[in-house]
Amino acid sequence: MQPRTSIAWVTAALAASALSLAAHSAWAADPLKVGLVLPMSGPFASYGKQIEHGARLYLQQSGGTIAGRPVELIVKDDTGVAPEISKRAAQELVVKDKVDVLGGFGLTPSAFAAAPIATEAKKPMIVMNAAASAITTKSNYVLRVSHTLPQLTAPIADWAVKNGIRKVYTLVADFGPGHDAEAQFKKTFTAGGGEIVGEVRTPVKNPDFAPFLQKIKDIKPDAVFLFVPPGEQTVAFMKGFVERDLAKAGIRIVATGDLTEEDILDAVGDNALGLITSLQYSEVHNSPENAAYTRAYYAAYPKDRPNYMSVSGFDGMQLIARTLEKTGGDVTADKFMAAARGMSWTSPRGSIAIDPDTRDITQTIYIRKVERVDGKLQNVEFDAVANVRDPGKP
Amino acid sequence: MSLATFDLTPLRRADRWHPAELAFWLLPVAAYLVFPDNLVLLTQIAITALFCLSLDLILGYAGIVSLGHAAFFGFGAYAAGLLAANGIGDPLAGLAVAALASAALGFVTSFLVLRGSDLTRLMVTLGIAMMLYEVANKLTDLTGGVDGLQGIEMTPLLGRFTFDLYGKTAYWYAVAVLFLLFWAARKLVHSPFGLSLKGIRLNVARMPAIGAPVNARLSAIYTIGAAYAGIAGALLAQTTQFVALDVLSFNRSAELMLILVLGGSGSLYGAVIGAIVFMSAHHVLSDMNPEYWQFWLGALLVVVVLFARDGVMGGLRRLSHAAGGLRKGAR
Amino acid sequence: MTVLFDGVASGMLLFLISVGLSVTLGLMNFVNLAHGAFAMVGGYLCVLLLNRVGVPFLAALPLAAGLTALVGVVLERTLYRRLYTATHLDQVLFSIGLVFMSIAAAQFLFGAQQQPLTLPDFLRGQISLPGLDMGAYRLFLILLSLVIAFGLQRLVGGTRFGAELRASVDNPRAARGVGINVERVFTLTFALGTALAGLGGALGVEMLGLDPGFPVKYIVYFLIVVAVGGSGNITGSLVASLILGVLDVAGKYYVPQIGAFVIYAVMVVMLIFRPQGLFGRRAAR
Amino acid sequence: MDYALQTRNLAKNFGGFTATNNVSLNVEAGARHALIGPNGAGKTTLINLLTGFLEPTAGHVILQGEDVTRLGQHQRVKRGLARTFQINRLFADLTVLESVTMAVNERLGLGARFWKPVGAHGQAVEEAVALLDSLRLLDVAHEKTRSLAYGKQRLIEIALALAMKPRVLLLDEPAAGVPTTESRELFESIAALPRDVTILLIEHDMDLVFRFADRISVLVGGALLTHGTPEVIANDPKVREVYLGEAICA
Repeated sequence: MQPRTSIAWVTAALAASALSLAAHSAWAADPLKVGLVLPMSGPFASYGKQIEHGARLYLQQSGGTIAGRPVELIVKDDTGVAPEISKRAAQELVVKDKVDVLGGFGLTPSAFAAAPIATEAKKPMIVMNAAASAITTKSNYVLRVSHTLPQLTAPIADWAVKNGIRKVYTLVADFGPGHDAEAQFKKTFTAGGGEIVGEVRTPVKNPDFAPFLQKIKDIKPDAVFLFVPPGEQTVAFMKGFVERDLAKAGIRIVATGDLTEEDILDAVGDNALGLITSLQYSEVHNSPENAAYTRAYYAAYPKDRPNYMSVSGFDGMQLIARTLEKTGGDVTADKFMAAARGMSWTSPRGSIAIDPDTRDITQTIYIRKVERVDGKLQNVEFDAVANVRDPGKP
Repeated sequence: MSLATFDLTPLRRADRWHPAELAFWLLPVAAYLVFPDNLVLLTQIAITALFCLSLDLILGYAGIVSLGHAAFFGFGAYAAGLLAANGIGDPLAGLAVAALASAALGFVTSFLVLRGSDLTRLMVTLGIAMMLYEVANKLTDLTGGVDGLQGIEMTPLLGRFTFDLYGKTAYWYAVAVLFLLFWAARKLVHSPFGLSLKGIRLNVARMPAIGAPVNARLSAIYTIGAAYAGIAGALLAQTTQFVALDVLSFNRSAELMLILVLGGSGSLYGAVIGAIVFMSAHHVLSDMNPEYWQFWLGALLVVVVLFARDGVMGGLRRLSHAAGGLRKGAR
Repeated sequence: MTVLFDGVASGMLLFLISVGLSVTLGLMNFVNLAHGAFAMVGGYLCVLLLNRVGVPFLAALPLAAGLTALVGVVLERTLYRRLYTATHLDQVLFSIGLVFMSIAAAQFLFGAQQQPLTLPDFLRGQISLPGLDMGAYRLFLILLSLVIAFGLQRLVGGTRFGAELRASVDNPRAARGVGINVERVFTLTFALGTALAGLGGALGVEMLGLDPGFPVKYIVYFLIVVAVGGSGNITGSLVASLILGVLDVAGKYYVPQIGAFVIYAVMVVMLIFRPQGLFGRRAAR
Repeated sequence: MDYALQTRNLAKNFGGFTATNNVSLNVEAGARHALIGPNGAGKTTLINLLTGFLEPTAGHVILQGEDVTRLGQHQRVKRGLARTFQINRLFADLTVLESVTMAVNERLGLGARFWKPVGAHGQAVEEAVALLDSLRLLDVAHEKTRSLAYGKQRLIEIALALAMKPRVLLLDEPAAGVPTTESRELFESIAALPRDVTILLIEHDMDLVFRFADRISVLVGGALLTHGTPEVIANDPKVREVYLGEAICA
């Protein structure tokens, strides 16, 4: 009944291939090993690519060394959707590749899944995009150099109420981050005297916004607060918004900046003109550091545009370098974490700092408007809220 | 040939363990020694093998096609996850609750799956899984929604073995559960019940004519399959100490069917070998080329279908027959 | 009313893309889950023609569809042909393998981000009648789809090729016996199916967006249309697409909280009472 | 006179067409009853109504005094009504012994046992082996069904039916498609069937019918024309006219 001999074949084949693999990873050297767990494939592949670009750019500028040691950057793909692969990748980086620092984490679930690894293995874990506030509370070895969702939402709400927007209709996608953005916006906006005239949660998988735009057109609020997964949904929403002449009806849109960031802006196209958003980085942020950064970025990656995720990758490596300078090259986790708390420096996005008690990032959030700047769509910064701590934490 | 001299051994010894099978089950021990640093990967291969086994029972043995088997996997994962997140961190209790929960869900939905052709069953199972996905996403405060279920604390297995960083406990726990359930599935396949399932798959019209209640048998195996999938889901939730929406996703069901067909449906070993081959290939290719590993994996699948019809086991069976032929010829 | 109009428009788009799948699945009994990949190829070709080569939109559509059909024929001749007699499971494994390869290839060639598509002016904006604002593009989509649906029904129902097609699917051996070159018919049918997918993909970029994940993102919708409409039935696919399109849009408008839930629930209920789909033939092979 | 199987005013129409027209058939216990009739007389429809494969439009099926009209196929089998199929419906990948053991398992209610292996249920296996021996199928017991000659496969059809230990056995054209070289063995096996089993034989092969049956019913156009002993039927002008008449104008 059972295919006897075929199983013998399998056993032999698997054993043989296994031995060859084991031999390969035996040798070791003493470079500074940094392991990045990123969504390199799958629906969020562009996140992984941008963060890796930023990290490699920093190494290029620092001659491939940090605190005098050559840096070996190991990138592992976690497909972005399966947190158990993120945990597996983190575990292998720590146990097998013996990395000194963990980094990356494009999405919240992968950061949550890997946090216990950082605690048990006592390895610093630098979050470079996952945006849920609670991530830094999951382990004392977590640092964040990107942003949190409430940290982006509060400033835009503040700006809206201070600039004559009285009645807002909130449209958010019906998933975790959408609920958090909606709650934070309502809290800050109503506190400032604004009024929410309507709210709707669109299903996460929604190929067509037509019906919701119709509802908004009927209610005619001053502005719409929009929060949907960036990508084809932003494109579809903006196309519908313009096509149905809501813009002509004087309805404006306010949103968090990840909806008009450089990776997606060209796909949204001219429909994005006039869109007001809040984010910590824009390609046209004028500072000498950013000018150098964008030049280096285009030199290395002509086909892509530098966006906030690449800057988070860049700053992640910079945080490691500056912390190791402070600890004199000592990479033991507790010393590293102690030195990293309160660390501040000027990044291409502007001045940023690691909050000593929450280990989260404090940074300036800029209010920007989409305009065409010498032929290219850009988020032109015209206002800012300095040193914003993450309001999401008590 | 008279009654006296009739040799019954082929039927009596049909379920005897063949030495090659015993050698096969030494692989986990060998893998533990050769790959001490990849225990989390090996644990997940064992869990996927169990999940694939559950689909094999339904598809390979009873002929029920399903593109929504993740519904039971996810249901079990959330059941065990919620149990652990709310104080009962004992792993075995988690498995039991997950098995019961998924079995109940399987039993209820089994009546929807009994009618219709392959395509209808594909779509009904898909619809059920998608609906569960939407519900899990809606109940964000219960399941954590897209951000995932946090706060899963596992108490040590059997009171002694803690779930540590290196994943030793998690590995042996997963392998033990896989072997136990594989052994039970093997007994089931060789039992009268298993024989009647094969009869249903080979000629469903004949079964009522020999007095077999076809729908009751299909419901039973669908429920057992669902329980197996639920336990696999619970194992993942406990060893990863985290559950996210993707445990219910379409990708997981589609990939599972891939793994089973790759391994060769209709043989229990097909499910286990499919999981080993697919996940190792995925792991190795992904390390070599993090961005475009999917291209090579796709190529592997196409090659397997073109040259090893009905999966690795099919190919091996032909190989071993060819080799067998040689051996017989040689003898 | 506009909700109904938008529902019909998204239903039409769904029809365009999934009718090709219904043809390959129903008439050729081949479970081609890679159908979405052909739609993606059509989308990328259209974007390429529009942005890089500067071909006007109306010319880019047929070109994209034709080129996709070419890709389809090449693959059919080399790979698909070998699997006509394979089991459905092997066909699923094969086509998902193709999908994996297409996703990685698209990401390699065009990058992972959304592809920009600028419509010509006459297709932008709104035509508003009392109580009904019709998106120009959506109107164009509906008209084009109706023409195609009618043409397809005439082709399959009325022409010699249609008869040959249906004959060679029902009984390839008998069809060969009657002198029909079954291989050629299958190749042409597959080309037709992929051309429709390419066209649907190209038209879809405007409403569904386009990135390497396209084949996997919308495969569920294609399958629902084929299952509910009954495989191999053109009118079935049309009616099913319309029902699902309108239900999806109306569901999300009136009951947004359970919006997505509506489609799946309707599908499951419909399939339980009519396992072979609305118009499907009794024993769907 | 106790009847093993009866029908009262059994009728079945598909849309306008009446396949079974008010049939009241009486099959005596232990009889070797043959049902003959030209092609398209509705023989197979009648069998499908008797076995529960089809729901009758009107009328009743009485099995050993019990009205089983509402019962499904496998309940009627449990009550002792078994059948063979005109076109083989067998289990290609199972061996002969496995197929017959499975049938015996179902009868003994072991079908749902999921722990002990098939071979461990001694009683069922022995009964299956005895059955194969009675049909001289022991030499192919471990062969896969698909690899057997058509004649042998017809015997397996009968074995599967007999595994039900039926009170009433419906043989649907057992000799159909069997080459004459193998039919002799088949006829001997049918003749050797135990007398306590009532057999309703549907057959075209006249010499098998007249050598085997002790009562014959003639079905024409879905209705019972007549019935009687073989001698009566052989000399009945109406029967000859139905067959010959058909032959002349066909």
